[in-house]
Amino acid sequence: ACGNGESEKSSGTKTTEDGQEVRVVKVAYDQAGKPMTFIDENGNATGYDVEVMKLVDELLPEYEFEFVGTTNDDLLIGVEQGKYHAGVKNAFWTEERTQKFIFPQEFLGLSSAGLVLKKENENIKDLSDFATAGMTLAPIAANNAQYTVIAEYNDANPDNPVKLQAGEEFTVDVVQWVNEGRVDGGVIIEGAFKGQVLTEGGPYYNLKDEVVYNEFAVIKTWPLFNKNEQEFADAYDKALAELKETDKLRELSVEFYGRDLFEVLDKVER
Amino acid sequence: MNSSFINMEFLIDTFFVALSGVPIALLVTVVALAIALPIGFFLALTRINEIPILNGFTKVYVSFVRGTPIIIQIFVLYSILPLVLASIFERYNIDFPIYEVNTLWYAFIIFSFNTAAILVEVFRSALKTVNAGQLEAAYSVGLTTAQAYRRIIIPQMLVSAMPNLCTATINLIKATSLGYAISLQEITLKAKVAANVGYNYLEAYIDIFIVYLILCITVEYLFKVFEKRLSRYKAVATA
Amino acid sequence: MLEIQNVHKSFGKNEILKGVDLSVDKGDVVVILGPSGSGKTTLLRCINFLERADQGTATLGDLKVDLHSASKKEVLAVRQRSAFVFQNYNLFNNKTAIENVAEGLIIGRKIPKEEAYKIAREALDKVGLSEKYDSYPSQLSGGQQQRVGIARAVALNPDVILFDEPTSALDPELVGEVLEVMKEIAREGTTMIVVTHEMQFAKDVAKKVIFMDGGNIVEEGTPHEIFVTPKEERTRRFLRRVLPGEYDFEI
Amino acid sequence: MLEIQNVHKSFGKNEILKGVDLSVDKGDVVVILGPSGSGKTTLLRCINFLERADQGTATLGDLKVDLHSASKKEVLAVRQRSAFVFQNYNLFNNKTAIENVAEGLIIGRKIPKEEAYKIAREALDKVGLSEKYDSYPSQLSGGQQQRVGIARAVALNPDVILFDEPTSALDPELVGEVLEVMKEIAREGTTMIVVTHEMQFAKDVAKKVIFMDGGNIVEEGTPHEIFVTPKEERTRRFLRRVLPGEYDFEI
Amino acid sequence: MEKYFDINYLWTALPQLVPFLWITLFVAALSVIFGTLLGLIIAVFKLSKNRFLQLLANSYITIMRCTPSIVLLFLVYYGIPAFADSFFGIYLQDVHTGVFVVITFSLQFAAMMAEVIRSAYLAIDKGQYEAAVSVGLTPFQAYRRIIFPQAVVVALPNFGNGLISVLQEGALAYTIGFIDIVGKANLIIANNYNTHALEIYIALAVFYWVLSVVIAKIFELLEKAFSKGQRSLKTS
Ligand SMILES: Nc1ncnc2c1ncn2[C@@H]1O[C@H](COP(=O)(O)OP(=O)(O)OP(=O)(O)O)[C@@H](O)[C@H]1O
Ligand SMILES: Nc1ncnc2c1ncn2[C@@H]1O[C@H](COP(=O)(O)OP(=O)(O)OP(=O)(O)O)[C@@H](O)[C@H]1O
Ligand SMILES: [Mg+2]
Ligand SMILES: [Mg+2]
Repeated sequence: ACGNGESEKSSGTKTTEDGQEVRVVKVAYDQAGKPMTFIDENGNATGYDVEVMKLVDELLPEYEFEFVGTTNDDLLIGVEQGKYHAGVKNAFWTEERTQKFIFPQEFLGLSSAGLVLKKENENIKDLSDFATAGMTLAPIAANNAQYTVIAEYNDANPDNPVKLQAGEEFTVDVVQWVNEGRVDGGVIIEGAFKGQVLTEGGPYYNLKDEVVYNEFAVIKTWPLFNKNEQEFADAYDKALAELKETDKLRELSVEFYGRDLFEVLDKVER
Repeated sequence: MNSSFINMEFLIDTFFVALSGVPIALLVTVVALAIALPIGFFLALTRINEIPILNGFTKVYVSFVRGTPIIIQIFVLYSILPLVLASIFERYNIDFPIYEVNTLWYAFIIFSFNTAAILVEVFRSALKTVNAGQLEAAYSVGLTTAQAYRRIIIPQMLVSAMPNLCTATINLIKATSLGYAISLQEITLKAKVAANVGYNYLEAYIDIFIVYLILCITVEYLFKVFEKRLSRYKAVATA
Repeated sequence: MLEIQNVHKSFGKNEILKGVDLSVDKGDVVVILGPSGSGKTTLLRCINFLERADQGTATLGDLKVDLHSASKKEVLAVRQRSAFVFQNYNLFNNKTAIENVAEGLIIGRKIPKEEAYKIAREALDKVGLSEKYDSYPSQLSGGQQQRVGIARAVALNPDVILFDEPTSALDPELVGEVLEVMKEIAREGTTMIVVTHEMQFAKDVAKKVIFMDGGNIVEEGTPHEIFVTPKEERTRRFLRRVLPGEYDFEI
Repeated sequence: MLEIQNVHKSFGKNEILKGVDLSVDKGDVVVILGPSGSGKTTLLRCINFLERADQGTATLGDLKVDLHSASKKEVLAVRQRSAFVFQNYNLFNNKTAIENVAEGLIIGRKIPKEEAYKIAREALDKVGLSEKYDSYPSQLSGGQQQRVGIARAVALNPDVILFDEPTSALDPELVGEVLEVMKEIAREGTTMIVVTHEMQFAKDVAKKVIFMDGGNIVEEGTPHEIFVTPKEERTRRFLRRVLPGEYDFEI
Repeated sequence: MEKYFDINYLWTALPQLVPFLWITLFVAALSVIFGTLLGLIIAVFKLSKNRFLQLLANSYITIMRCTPSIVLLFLVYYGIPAFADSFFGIYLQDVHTGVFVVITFSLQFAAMMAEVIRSAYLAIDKGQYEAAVSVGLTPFQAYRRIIFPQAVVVALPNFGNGLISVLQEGALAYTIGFIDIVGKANLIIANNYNTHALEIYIALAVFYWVLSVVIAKIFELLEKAFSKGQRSLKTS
């Protein structure tokens, strides 16, 4: 089962002991996306998205996944250009992205996005509250889907927009910025918030009584496939459908996000 | 594989987006230069005249700036500045809304910090090219040190500093492309945000490339014109 | 007019001037001779505070200063009453000939601009550069540059002009024009101290010739005394080397 | 020995040499005089192919070459039979005195290293620099540097040595030592063409003196003919300026 | 600020960063080698009498001088493979990121070196060449034995500065996912959920600073060793 000529030259094939042809595919992941995708202390790829893809790999004997760590920018361009066959980076679905990538049928997981706020601003529950209060938001890297989510909110609410700024992820330490008052709030993924603030020994465990996390959305996340990888995407769909029959995804959700997000699946909008 | 190599329409549209970042890039450049020029010159004098403590401080400062990548200077200063300022303001009970300041101000500080150190070296080497005899001649006709510097030394020093000043300015303009890291609304960030909508990164970078090329070549040209005017006294008799 | 007493100057451990005395009367020309390194330049520079002497005094008319510890004001006063002509001209490269001459008048002496330019033009005319008011130093020959240097000194109308080998950086053919200008100025009664190797000039113009060696004044006297009847062996040895076959000393 | 014919050379539109002829016999010393810009340096440089003449021939012993169109091989041949002593010495800054002298022997002439060093030592001894074999140019005085320059030329044992104002960059006191060395070499019978302003040297050593002006040879003759009984007004005018009050021409 | 600044992050980062220092150095070394070779060619072009070659060299230098490293890096990293694919059908997507990093900084270093080499060459007095040919050396021998050794000494300090600057520009390689010392630092930060970046950056700054001081020192010593002939009496 090989792709078209285009992708053939870009991927090797291997033969296993029992004589079956195995296609080696490159799956890129954002190496700085803890806890969705990251490199652990031993230099191995891990995180919710990566672990799910590992399970998918197990279910697809005709494929062998090679995980390639890279940056956000490079992942998007690389998957688009065909350098990588697929990529995971806690990606949200957006209209523009469907032009460039194949989104499969089955989503990969769920992600709780929320606002980090000072304790005293606990009452800000969602983006419109935030915008109404005229608060400032920590910059978000332009290629991060969180940026798109806010941008879409602004497009939908032109009369009450959130002040949105693009930035560089490495320079923005959201929790600290909120705590020291450099900004009023920041967008964060629940897993990251828990890892930083709520986990004993986390870097900002000392701030657990100063800042709060207010979820404003639970969003489906997707792997991105190169436009020529329809066949690969179909295989993924088959495997993921199988996985969703089991509790494995829920277990991974608890492991990495500290919470089984599938419980709120029926409230998820996108 | 993407069917066409380059999306022309996007390339053209985004060119103007990138262009709209030019005023900010130039503003940061001009302000940073305006702050760095006098500081750099003053510190260069402390180096040349080997003024005890300042000389040592300047050496360390210059060595740090020249020894570390500017992106890391940006990272470090951007993280540390508000903390330091906040604690200073706190100590002296100054009620200054430090966190409401525009990123632009951070950019001014960061790039001035960097450029001043570069200019120390530019001015130092330029001052060395002015013959000591010029100062002596000025003394001998009864000028004071300040008068001699203002009327004789600095005008000549500037001429030999010009090429290096030009390089420093161009490097500064280029360095503002790293302003994206501190959310500065300059050329690179604007183009990148535009690119993000449809993932047209290659086109965006080509646009950024062209904008910088135009910008820097213009600046180079202006410097050349200015240098020519400054150095008219070097013209040879036959010219 | 100018009297220098007991000038000492060391660079590091080298004592370059070992107590030099010197006096010049108004309108006189004194020529200083001596081998390279004997301290001639250093002496002139100490008088004009381009170097700080370690010890010594200078009396310039009614102004008496300590060459070691003079205040800023005293230094400026001495400089405004004296002028220096440098071996390598040291014209202000960024100023035209006339601006070079006027600079000290306008900025140093606070003379109004028009008047300063008038004086500057006269000085340049005197050294034969009426055509070159607006030329930059780089557009002038060495001889012309040095003449501007002399005009710059003369325009200040100083009590004394110090010349440090004013012709030694010039092509042989250009030496004549500069010496000519210097003779002219001497004739007008300007007090001058001149370090030079131009013996003919010394013979023609000097009232007194001083021979220095090793930081001391070895011998001084009229040109005849020094060139024809030198008393010291060191002086003779020096002259023999500099003027081979030209002089037969009377022994 | 060396015969130069009809050398023409222009820089851009300026014709600097307008057909110069010159001949030197073996063992003779020819001194070239002339005002600045008259083309003296250019003439020497054309002979050694440091400039390409526009026209002209040179005959060096049995070797006859066209100064305009000589081949690379001919150029090398001329250079290996001649040597040049530069006004500002042009010693190889990255080599010691002895290496400077040996370089041309080892690399240019392919002489074995030990022998080359032996010759180099002898040449340096001859110019009085036995103590300075291993000094770099920057560690030598101007006079010493120029003596190394002369040793470098002499060591090549060339048919002719070309000197371009070899003493004019030196302090007056150092001039003597270099002229002394040059006289010594002349006495040994080396063929020399010397551009210089040192009249005493010309009088003492030259077999023939040539006066150039404006790209032409104006007058040539024995030192007596040129210095005492010059025929041309131009020559006289020049000598009067360079030797003021020293000569009374017989008119 | 003590509240945020936790020096432990800095200490734990240091040993993790050290192994990646070699990658940074390796990339710089390769860029210097290729860049110097290319720079030599461009310098020769610029010094040549051929107008077209001069124009070529000048344009190259201007373009490199005017392009921010980060832009050049992206253009090389995405542009070359896309270009090769679209126009020549050559597939370059599997080429290691490091190769593009080296290409980028070689291109940039070459522009710097072209000027360094050119000015070093011009700094050598023409008289040195003339003296060499006048004692019978061929032009090639004159260049090799007299001009080149002296030009190297003149170029040395600027070469050192160029080396330090290429090392620093290299810090941007992280933006295309290259894991050198900066890339590793960013991974450490990511593993801390993007917190306590300051401590890690300070660790990085220390590495670079020490490195550049060491390099500057080495070049100072080299210069001294090489310039034995140039030393003036006064300073010895
Ligand atoms: N700034 C200085 N630092 C150290 N030594 C100096 C300095 N200036 C002069 N000297 C030394 O002082 C000595 C005398 O120098 P000076 O220039 O006065 O001599 P000079 O008689 O003018 O000689 P010349 O005829 O060569 O000009 C020399 O040995 C010189 O090296
Ligand atoms: N490379 C060159 N390009 C253009 N003009 C030149 C060049 N070399 C010499 N000249 C000109 O040629 C003329 C003769 O120069 P040359 O050096 O031969 O004179 P010279 O007789 O040696 O004078 P001097 O006594 O000053 O050394 C001068 O006017 C000079 O400007
Ligand atoms: Mg002197
Ligand atoms: Mg000449």
